[in-house]
Amino acid sequence: MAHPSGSKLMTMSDAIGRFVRDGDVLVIEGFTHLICFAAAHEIIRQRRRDLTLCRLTPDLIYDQLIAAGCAKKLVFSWAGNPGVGSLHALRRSIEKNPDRPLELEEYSHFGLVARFCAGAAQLPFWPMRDYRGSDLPAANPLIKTVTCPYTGEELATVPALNPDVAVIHAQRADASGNAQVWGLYGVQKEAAFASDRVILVAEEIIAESVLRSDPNRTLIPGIIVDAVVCEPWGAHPSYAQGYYDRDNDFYIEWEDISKDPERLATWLDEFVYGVAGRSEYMAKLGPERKQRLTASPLMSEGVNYGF
Amino acid sequence: MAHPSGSKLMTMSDAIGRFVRDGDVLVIEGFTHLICFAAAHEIIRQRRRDLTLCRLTPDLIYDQLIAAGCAKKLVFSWAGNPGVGSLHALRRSIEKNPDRPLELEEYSHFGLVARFCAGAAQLPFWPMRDYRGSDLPAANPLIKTVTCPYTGEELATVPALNPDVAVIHAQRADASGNAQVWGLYGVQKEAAFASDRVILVAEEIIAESVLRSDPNRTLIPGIIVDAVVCEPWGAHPSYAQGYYDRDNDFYIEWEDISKDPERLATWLDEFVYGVAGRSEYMAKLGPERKQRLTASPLMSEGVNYGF
Amino acid sequence: MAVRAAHELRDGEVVFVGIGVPNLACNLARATHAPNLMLIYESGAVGAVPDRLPVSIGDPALVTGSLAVAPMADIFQYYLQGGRIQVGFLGGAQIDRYGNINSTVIGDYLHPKVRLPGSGGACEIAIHAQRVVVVAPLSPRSFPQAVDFITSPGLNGKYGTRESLGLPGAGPVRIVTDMGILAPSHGSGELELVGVYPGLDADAVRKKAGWPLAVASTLEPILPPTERELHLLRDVLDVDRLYIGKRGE
Amino acid sequence: MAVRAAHELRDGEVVFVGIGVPNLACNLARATHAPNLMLIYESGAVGAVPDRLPVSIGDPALVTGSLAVAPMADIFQYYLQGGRIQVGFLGGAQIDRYGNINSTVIGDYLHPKVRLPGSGGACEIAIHAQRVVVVAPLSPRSFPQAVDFITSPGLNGKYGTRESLGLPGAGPVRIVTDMGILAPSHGSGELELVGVYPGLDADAVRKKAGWPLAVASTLEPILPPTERELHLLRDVLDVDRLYIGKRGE
Repeated sequence: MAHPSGSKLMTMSDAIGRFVRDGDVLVIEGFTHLICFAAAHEIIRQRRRDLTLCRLTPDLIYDQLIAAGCAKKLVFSWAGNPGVGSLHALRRSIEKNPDRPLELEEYSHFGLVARFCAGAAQLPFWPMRDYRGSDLPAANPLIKTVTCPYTGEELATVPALNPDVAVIHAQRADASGNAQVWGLYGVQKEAAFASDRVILVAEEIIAESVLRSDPNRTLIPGIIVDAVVCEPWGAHPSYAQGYYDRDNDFYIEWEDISKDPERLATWLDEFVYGVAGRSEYMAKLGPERKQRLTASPLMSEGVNYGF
Repeated sequence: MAHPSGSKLMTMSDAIGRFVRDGDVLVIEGFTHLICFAAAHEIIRQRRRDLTLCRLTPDLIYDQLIAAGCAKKLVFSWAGNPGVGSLHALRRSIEKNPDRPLELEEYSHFGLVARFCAGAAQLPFWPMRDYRGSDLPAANPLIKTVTCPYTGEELATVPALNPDVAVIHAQRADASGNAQVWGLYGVQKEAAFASDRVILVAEEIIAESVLRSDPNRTLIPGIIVDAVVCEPWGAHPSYAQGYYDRDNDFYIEWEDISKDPERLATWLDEFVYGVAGRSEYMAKLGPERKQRLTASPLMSEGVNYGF
Repeated sequence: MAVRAAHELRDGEVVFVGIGVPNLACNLARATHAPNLMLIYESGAVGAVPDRLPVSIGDPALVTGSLAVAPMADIFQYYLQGGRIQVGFLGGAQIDRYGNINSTVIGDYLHPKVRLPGSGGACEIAIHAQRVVVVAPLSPRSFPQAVDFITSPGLNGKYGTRESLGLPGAGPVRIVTDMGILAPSHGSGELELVGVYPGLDADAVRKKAGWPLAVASTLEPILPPTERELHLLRDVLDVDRLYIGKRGE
Repeated sequence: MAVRAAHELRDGEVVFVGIGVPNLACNLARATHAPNLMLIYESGAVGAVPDRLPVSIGDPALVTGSLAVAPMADIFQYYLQGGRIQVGFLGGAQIDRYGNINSTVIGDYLHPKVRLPGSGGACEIAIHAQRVVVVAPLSPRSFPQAVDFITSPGLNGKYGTRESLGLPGAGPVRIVTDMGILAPSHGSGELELVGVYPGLDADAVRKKAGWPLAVASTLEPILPPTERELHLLRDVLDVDRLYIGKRGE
């Protein structure tokens, strides 16, 4: 466990270099919101291999990691390009890659959420009412059952998921990694607590005093965080509520980019291998896109913490 | 389940009259913070009987309900007057009442929290690593074990707790019962979701538009709420962060009041039976106390919900 | 389909909304006969009032102005498993004779012809929502005798009936297609055609299913979309024609 | 006791704080040698910096200016059971030869002579905190051979050793009393006297226990409280003498 306080600020390159290793079980969470593409791109640049990638929705972020050859296995519950179509690199690795197929371990959303809950709570399993009547347990023998000691009912179970490393994107954090999130929470808190190492990426680093002025907004405590990275626009083409909108156009473009392996390779060359980091990536996208996506202000009111 | 929207505003007297019945399993939660004494006093005034009272810390609120003869059974995990001493009405009913003793069902905090989690999730039990080496399972046969289907480990379990009715105190709510809380959360959300009926008591009723301007502050959704009561100072002598401080003097006074059954009866006559409701109770306490306990302003900053 | 699906919703109901046509249907219902519809998205937005058509199930417009944001652990455990969801909307690549839904694979699971996205929340929605409305265009390929993979349990299947499995919700009680509406017949749980859209012939529609689709003894009357509904869909809710296509419906 | 208990804490540690003397000790440590102590209260306050001595474990001063507020379900599941707590502080009416703690009843459970408050979070703190510091005044009645009821498991007992029970934390490794410090001897887990306060005689102190208390071969040196520590306790942290009493310590 990390030291509870003191600065853990470092560059994305240092954070990935120090805390993500070949063969790791990795989770970069964020449900639509706060998906840390900046971390994934750095992982691609540092050419990590044989990763087990865990996420409810692999999304474009894992399609890119898979296309770049970083992945050995995928643990997931919904693999599509939301509102658009398919994840073609992922589909190719399953449908047209008989020699060295990507290993799949498949759940429903609830099942994977429950795996993170168990991991965070350091329990070996989590019980749930699910999967009866479905073929999912037949496809995944890790979905089992347990008998309730009170009612005798048979309930479904999933095993704990304890990744080696989690990347958590937040709107803002202090230098110790205490991080505040508003808008959709997804399963970020559970993924962070479940993981051995946590890289916290924030749009903005704020003074501890600002964070302490509204402690109920804190989702992730610094005591579980190993590295803090300040990376504005780090979630693009995903979004950060109050900072920038989702780049839906890019999600649509990905359909065509990812369909064609050569075009995908060219895209990786240009936007991932061809840039040193996030600021170069954003510069490449151009100021118009940035301006179009920048959030308009809609501030909430404060509340009284006095006594 | 209640209707999702539309006003559910009513008086405390109507809410208790309509939703709390003799013999009910009742939870009035709030861990130190937001304990709804106003509801308990109305229950005493309406002379409800044979209640099963559930709470982590019975606190003064259940000591009063027990003294007034409302309780048949207590489900709890820490029964003291925090920082002061004992709950004497409760102790008398155990130590000196051999004919008709109060039934006790005892857990640790974690155990009772877990019972509410199971209740909220509509699961019959909740697994945990707890109780090994302790006499608690011998004292409470409802604490059982389950074997993990993955590791073969034996884990402790507690059964779901699904009260008939929950009273939840919040700082503010809209007329449909969507309620916002900051400061300590306790186990209020889990208790509310676990219960068949929910009475939501708020210091302040706010416009839905104000609530919608900061949705991450909402702890309780109106869809699970049956009645909404606006009751300023309804948690006194407990506190409401940002509204008023805990009345620690009264917690200390309770030690002497509750030690003497006659003095306790006089107190109930004066402050519970002798008043029509909370505003008369606060008037009786006097303006000095109210002024002394009123929270000083310490406002947080807003955050941006724009996109 | 969006208009028909909207008609399946009653004012004040708590609906678990999926993306695409279900989302369009919910927002159409909110704009017409069900202003108090409570939209809950699996992403965590509760009481959402999106002021643009959400492209994704986690669109920021679902959060802004919503009543609450819940962690996904709460959404699945306390809202869905907790029995708080009245209507769940599902789509799927295949729906079979008994309402089982496949959104996982076409072909064999380990060596699929087509890898579909998978369950997402569909399996647990099918189990826990008090009732499920399925939205899918009718064709023999999409409505086979039996699905290749049961992602979300229907009314009856190889593992048993809902009752024998102890599933809490009523399951897929209405299947809204582009030609008519299917619903389980009392008793067997087998889907039958209970209504056809204006101008269509029941006998022609029933042949679109991949099994001998029974026709209910009395067909429900189905009116054409009103001008106002079409206006809302075309000019307000889906201006970019993301879901309604060029045909209007 | 507050000063000795404070000395058990190292800077930067994550401490689960109870009310009373433990709370005083933690805030004293924060004001002296451990400014980066991370105080976590079972009420949900994380990284609390109370600007007054909290009377209750859920005092509003614990929230104002804290780093985070966590639901109690998270505190017990993710923080405590999750293994994130390095030090837990416990008190108790009885502590026995093997560090088992009773805060439930004196006498028989069903017909108690004295009904104590019960576990609260003590049972799980004793199980999960990486190490436990117990604070209690030494007397034969408070330190019996065996407790009347094991609320919180110690190092060894009728159910087995910590190892045989698979308990994650090291258990009560330090017992801070008003006369000296007890700690488990290597191997048996039986508590022995490892240090006495200045001016006190080890042989006199050991007779205060309800069992033949062994004395460690080498006693730890224990210095008297410094002027600064006494000043902080008397004039800053506990001005109202809620916990330190009139004697100063």
